[in-house]
Amino acid sequence: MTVETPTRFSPLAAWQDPLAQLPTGVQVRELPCLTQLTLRVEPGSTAAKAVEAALDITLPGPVSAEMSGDVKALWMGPDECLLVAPDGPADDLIGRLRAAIGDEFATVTDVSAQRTTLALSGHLVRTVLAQGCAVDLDPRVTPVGSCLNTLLAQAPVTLVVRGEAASSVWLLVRSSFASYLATWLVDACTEYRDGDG
Amino acid sequence: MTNPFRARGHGHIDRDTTLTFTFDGRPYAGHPGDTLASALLANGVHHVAGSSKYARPRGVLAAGVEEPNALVQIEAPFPEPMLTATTVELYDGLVARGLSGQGRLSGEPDPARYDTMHAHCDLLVVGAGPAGLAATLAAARSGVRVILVHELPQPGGSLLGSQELLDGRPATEWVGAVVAELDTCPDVRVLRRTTAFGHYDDGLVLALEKRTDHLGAAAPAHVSRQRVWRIRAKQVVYATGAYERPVAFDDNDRPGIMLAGAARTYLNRFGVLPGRQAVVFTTNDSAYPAVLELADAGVRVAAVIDARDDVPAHWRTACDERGIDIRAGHVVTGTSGVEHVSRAHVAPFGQGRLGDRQGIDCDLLLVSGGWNPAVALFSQARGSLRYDAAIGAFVPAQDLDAVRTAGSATGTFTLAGCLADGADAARRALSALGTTGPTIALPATSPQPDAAPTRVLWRVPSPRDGQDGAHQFVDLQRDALVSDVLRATGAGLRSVEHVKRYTTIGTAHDQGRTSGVMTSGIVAEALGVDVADLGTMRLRPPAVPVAFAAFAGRNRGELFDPVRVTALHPWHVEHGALFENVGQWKRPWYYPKADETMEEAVLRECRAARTGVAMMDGSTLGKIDVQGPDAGVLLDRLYTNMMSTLKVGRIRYGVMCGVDGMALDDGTVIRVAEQEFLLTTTTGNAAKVLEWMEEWLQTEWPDLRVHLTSVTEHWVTIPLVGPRSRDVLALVAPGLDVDNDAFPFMSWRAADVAGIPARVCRISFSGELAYEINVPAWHGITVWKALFEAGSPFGITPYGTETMHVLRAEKAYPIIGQDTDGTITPQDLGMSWVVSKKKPDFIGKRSFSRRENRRDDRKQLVGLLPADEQLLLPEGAQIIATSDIPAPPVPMLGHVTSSYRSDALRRTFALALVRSGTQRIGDTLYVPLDGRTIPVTVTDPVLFDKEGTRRDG
Amino acid sequence: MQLITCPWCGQREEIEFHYGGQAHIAYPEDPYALDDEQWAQYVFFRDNPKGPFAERWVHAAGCRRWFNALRDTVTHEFLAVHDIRAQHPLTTGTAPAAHQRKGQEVS
Amino acid sequence: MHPYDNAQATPGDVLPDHPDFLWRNPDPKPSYDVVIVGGGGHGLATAYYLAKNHGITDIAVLEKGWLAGGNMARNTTIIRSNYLWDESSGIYEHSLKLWETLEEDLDYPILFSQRGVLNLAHSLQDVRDSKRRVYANQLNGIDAEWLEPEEVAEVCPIVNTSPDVRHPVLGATYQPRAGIAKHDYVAWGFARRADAYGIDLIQDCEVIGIDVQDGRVTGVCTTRGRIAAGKVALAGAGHSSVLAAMVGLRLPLQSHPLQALVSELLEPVHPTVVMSNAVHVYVSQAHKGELVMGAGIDSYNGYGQRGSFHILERQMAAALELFPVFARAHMLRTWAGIVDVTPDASPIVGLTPVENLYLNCGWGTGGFKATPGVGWAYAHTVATGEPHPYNAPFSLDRFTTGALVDEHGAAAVAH
Repeated sequence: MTVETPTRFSPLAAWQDPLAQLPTGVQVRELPCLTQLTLRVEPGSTAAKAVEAALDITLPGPVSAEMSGDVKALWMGPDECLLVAPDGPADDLIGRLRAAIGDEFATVTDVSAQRTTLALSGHLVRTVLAQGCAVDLDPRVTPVGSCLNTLLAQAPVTLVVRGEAASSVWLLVRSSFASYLATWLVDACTEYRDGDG
Repeated sequence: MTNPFRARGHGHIDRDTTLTFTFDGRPYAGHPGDTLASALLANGVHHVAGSSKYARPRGVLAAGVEEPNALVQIEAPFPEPMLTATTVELYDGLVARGLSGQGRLSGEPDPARYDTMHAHCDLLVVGAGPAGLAATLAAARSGVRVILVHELPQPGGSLLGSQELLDGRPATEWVGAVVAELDTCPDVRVLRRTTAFGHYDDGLVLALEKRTDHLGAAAPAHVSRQRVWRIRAKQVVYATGAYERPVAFDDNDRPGIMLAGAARTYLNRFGVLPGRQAVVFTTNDSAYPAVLELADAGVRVAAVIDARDDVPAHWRTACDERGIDIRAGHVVTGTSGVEHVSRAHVAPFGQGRLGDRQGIDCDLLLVSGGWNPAVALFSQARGSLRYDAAIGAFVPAQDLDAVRTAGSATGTFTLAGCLADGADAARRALSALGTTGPTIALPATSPQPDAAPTRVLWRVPSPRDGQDGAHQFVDLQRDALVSDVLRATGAGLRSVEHVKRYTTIGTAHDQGRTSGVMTSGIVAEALGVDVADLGTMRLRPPAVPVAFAAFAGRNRGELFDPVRVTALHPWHVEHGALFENVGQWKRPWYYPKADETMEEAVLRECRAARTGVAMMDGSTLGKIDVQGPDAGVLLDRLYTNMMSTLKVGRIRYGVMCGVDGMALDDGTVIRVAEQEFLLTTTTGNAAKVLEWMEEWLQTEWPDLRVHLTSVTEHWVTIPLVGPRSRDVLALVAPGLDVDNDAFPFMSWRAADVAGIPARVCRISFSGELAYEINVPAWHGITVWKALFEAGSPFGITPYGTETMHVLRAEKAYPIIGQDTDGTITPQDLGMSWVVSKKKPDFIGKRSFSRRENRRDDRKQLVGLLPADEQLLLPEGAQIIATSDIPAPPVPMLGHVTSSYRSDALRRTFALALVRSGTQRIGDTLYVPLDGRTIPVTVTDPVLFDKEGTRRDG
Repeated sequence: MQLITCPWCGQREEIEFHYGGQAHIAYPEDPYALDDEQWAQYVFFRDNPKGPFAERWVHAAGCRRWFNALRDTVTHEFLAVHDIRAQHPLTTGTAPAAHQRKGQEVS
Repeated sequence: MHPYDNAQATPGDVLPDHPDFLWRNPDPKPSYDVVIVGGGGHGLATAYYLAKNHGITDIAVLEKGWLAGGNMARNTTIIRSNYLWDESSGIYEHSLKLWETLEEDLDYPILFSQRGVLNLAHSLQDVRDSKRRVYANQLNGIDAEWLEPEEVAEVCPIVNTSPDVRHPVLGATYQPRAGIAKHDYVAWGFARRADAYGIDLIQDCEVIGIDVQDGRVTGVCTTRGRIAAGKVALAGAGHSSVLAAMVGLRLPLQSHPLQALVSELLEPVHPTVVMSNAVHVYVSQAHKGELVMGAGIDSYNGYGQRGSFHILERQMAAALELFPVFARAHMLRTWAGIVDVTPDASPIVGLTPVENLYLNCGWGTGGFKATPGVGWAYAHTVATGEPHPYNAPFSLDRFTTGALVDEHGAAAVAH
């Protein structure tokens, strides 16, 4: 017995409506089921170069993200990137990477369902985030392309600054925390409900 | 309702709008811009509260946070204890009462929202008086990021309470122009009604913004009432002003006795005359502007009592013009009055002696004993203070690298000096930031005659008590007297901190703003030491009282602590699960059917697992992916047993110990590939174990080529348990050969389960035939439902953590943290088999050979069977050797770690840690319970299927 | 709350970090060559100076990297931070303290 | 009824006056039979019991600041004896028994109020650990009870015992004889009696060196000169490592900030003492009506007598979870002490490798409640050169043998 068309459920599947009703200054949309791989490779190593060649990207340096291509690379640590690719079988990408790495020391782990991704935009985004995030999000301090692993309202998150004008960011949150974080975000927007947004 | 004590043409209040409020049960009117104190004074209400210890009537002494007397309890719109009337902005419908002693908390939940905001700046300026505004303006024009916080509804600080001119115009016009300019600067944020209260490490300044308090019942519910700003500032300028201090004399606590500067503020900021006929007692120049402005506003100033022998000529001239009598070299020695001061007693005071006393009638006695710079926040920042004998106050000794003071907070008391000091502090801060700004033009101040020195005078001798001071109040809020201070020094106390504790001075609301330095002065005089050597009381955060709820912010209720849930959580909720908190996780505890008790539900769930098939959500187990050529080496060093020899496709159970040899965590390790392992941890220890492994890897063995990645939430993990589990699995994984030989115990297979690629492990935490199905979390619900559906012909039963515990306990599988407590080794758990004899070393091994670890009477895990098969021992119960309970202390042999009612055994049983437990198997021991003892038989811990026959189905 | 400079991520609030106690306590080369007292020194005994202290922190909520720091235990001032790998190869690794703080954390 | 008998006092009473005389302020003599380093509660109690129980009065208590100005002035004054292990409950229960007569013994109104202490349990494991402690306490003769949530609500009606909160109260251990006392009064009570025995209490006298000859202590160097001593007893709490380092002794201690706070005076709302380890808060309402609260220990080593803000913030959030009525109470003052913490969360009291040098440290958050008990036992140790049975288990060499008295794993209760 099999299920012919398996249905996937993202961690915030039940949150679409509440998130859609947030004030216009804070637009929040889940980007469900993106392919996500943890890549551990020493920067500048043969393996790193092979990966860069295979993906046709430059792996980002500290606290930044390479967001231009289909496969985006988010800096997570000195030898660690989170590769984020469109929804699709992770195994293909893993296979390509492992083939490129060959016998060098570098590792790839499928963590696609470990986190979900929220796209936030709107002129109140920085203000709302500042309620729970101690990092200075001023564009001069944290410019477009920044990628921070930090805490937002007691939840570990990865925050990628995507655009300054619209204050658009990606917020990657651990799946188990997603519902909590959505609750927090909706509550944080309470103040902006009355036309303030 | 009219305000009989309003002064025409004065004040920054909105006289066109009337606010009504109730105080001590009586209705009054005031205006927007009033504080509760100013509105009361405008209504002629001076008796605000009774004092805490002697129940003496007390009025309003000050006009700001330094107020020690006028404490009020807010009753409506929502009860709030112990606020100073001088800091409560008036609003319509306010109901308050005077408070003596203790405030009242509401029994109802506070409906208001509170929140927190992080902010960052190059320069934080605290205070919007002349120095703060000059500093802010100078910094703003340099282009750095500036935050200005100030506590009043409008900027201006002391300028609001004066009639100073700047550039020949009222100073408030300059204030308005500065603020208008600041408003145009995108990098300047001005926070009004905001009080900085804490200075912590690395430039973290906490400030409380009162956002809707002034709106009373009209405050919008969706806006936070108060907000704590957490401001990270590279540089801080405290332009926090100064607090006027009184002088102690007999009966110096009556309503109508007020600080001179406060009276000036009431006149100029609020348009309030605090009395009709005043006596002014001063030791310094600062009272004279108050004298003149009050006189010009219609207060009859009966006399100025100046403790100094020489009064500057310009003040004398100005007073003469108004017919005001100045008595130089005089002091106020005491007062008369019942509910209110009615007379001041004055006398000449020279060479330490009082001359003949004379009474002067008055309804207002203003006092100025000099000014204490407001250095609380600077002190919190670890700025050091020095005693300035000229002004009798403690002033900042020097700037810190990133924290400065400006204006009267430094002891600069002229307007021109404050403006210049503010600009200069900004310049120094900018310089420290590595930048500069344009020189700002400061407004011209009115010509100021040179200030004459202050006479530093802490107390006046008492005509009544001589030196005793038994009627001279030092700390009005604590009702502490000069005589209390002297009793303290007489008792042998030499430190102001001891005197503080002996007398309770400085421990109240105001933290001794009006009493602290005075206390030091009196102690120094009594002991014959220098105030500078004695020092003053330490001011502690918060600088002003802050509501608990403001600190808590939004971290309340469901946001108090993050709730973590698995991908299957919605299903559990739908199916009536009750949940157990395990760390931050919500785990299904059991799934009661209608009217079922917990015990019935758990017995049913257990029965299903042992006789049919059952399933649970095991997704919360920590999962760590370990990859790299040296993965096996790392695991060998961290687990007590050998992991590197594990074959791909196989699974091994493992235990980790701390360096002290005590069991830290346990779980399974599966070898995914030659260079990849996946290990599981207990739910509660997942973070700890990953950090533990990383710590060793990064700090001790960085040469190992291994990477660790948490994949806890990537996988949904579903144990499928019971004799029929194979049948169910076969249905949903038709491509998988589930035959025992093809898929043996402690191995894993990649297979499609319900069409989803899965890792299926054959492990068992129950002793039954069991599988653990792991799929990416997005597919979790789909696979869970497919299993549930496929299992329904077999009566598949979801079970929770309680049933899991029973099943594992029947097999004596320990739970780290329940059957261990940080003092238990793997050997104590009867798991010597998991401790490698071959490996030369692993973490914890060396500690096993310590003396205490070699004892043969260590506590060991055993089973206990109560003689009464229906009696359920409480977990935590202690075990003794005798059927009688001897007198305490009773020697205890151990305790019950786990205890359950077993469906399979048809009786109760327990696991216990018992001293020399394995040697006692077969013995009868006793569990004291409710004054009697329960006989129990010690058994091998494995109570069910000891031979392991059920494992393969 | 201290603002701690992670060698990789820059300045972050203290709550993102976990404290690791004294730095430069290497796991003994041969634990079995130590008597019980020497072993206890390794397991339980740490310096506890008033003033500058070489200690370890991990950026737990950030890049998860351990680093060494020289911090004044009186002023809380960080006098230096350095990446373990760059500054202290293999031999000066440091050992975990025997007892970890309890907490509800993420993994 | 003794006028100072405040055992049944409700919050809100006026504090009793201190006596008219407390102590002399003598200059140090060149030599003493015993020098006690540290004029906090433990040092003062040790001096008192050396005189009272052992007839030794040629003693100087050296205090680097003002008497009892360290942790004694900074703790939250909780007194209880319901510790898990026999060794711990032994010394703490001995201490509690001394507390019960201390007011008369010292003739000082120490405001010892046996209003009971609740230790809340918020998880099933908390419940197991708590019950284990209760059962052990009962067999050790300690008045411990397990309370179900509704019984918790009876003892302390303002505790939120609703099951619908993030970390519901699943029950609590209760020790009715536990309570609070007024810390300054306790310290000054010991100090006054010690002074009356002729013991010199010497303030502003910091020990900067300890003299050892042939393995035997001979005196101390201080900021007020050298003082010879037959015996030296260390009682320096958070500074113990610094003192021990003067004789080359390394201790298994780490000194951490521990913060506490008080509110304004409030009408009586909280009749007992509530501690919650899981959500990190403990609170009582003191004699005059202020709420006295403590939080978790700051994680890092710190001698600065100040901690980090997030600890307080977290504590306030936890307090409101447990006590919603506290929402508009105000935090009036916060402060921090320096607590010296051992690996097993139990103290070290006993001999050192240096002859006639004695050690009392590592009390972490438990020091105040132990004051009379450890003073008694430590005085015995100093007087006789042998540990008292109460402190014998807390020797330094337990870290070598592995015979730890691990109070954090099982008891799950700090403070």
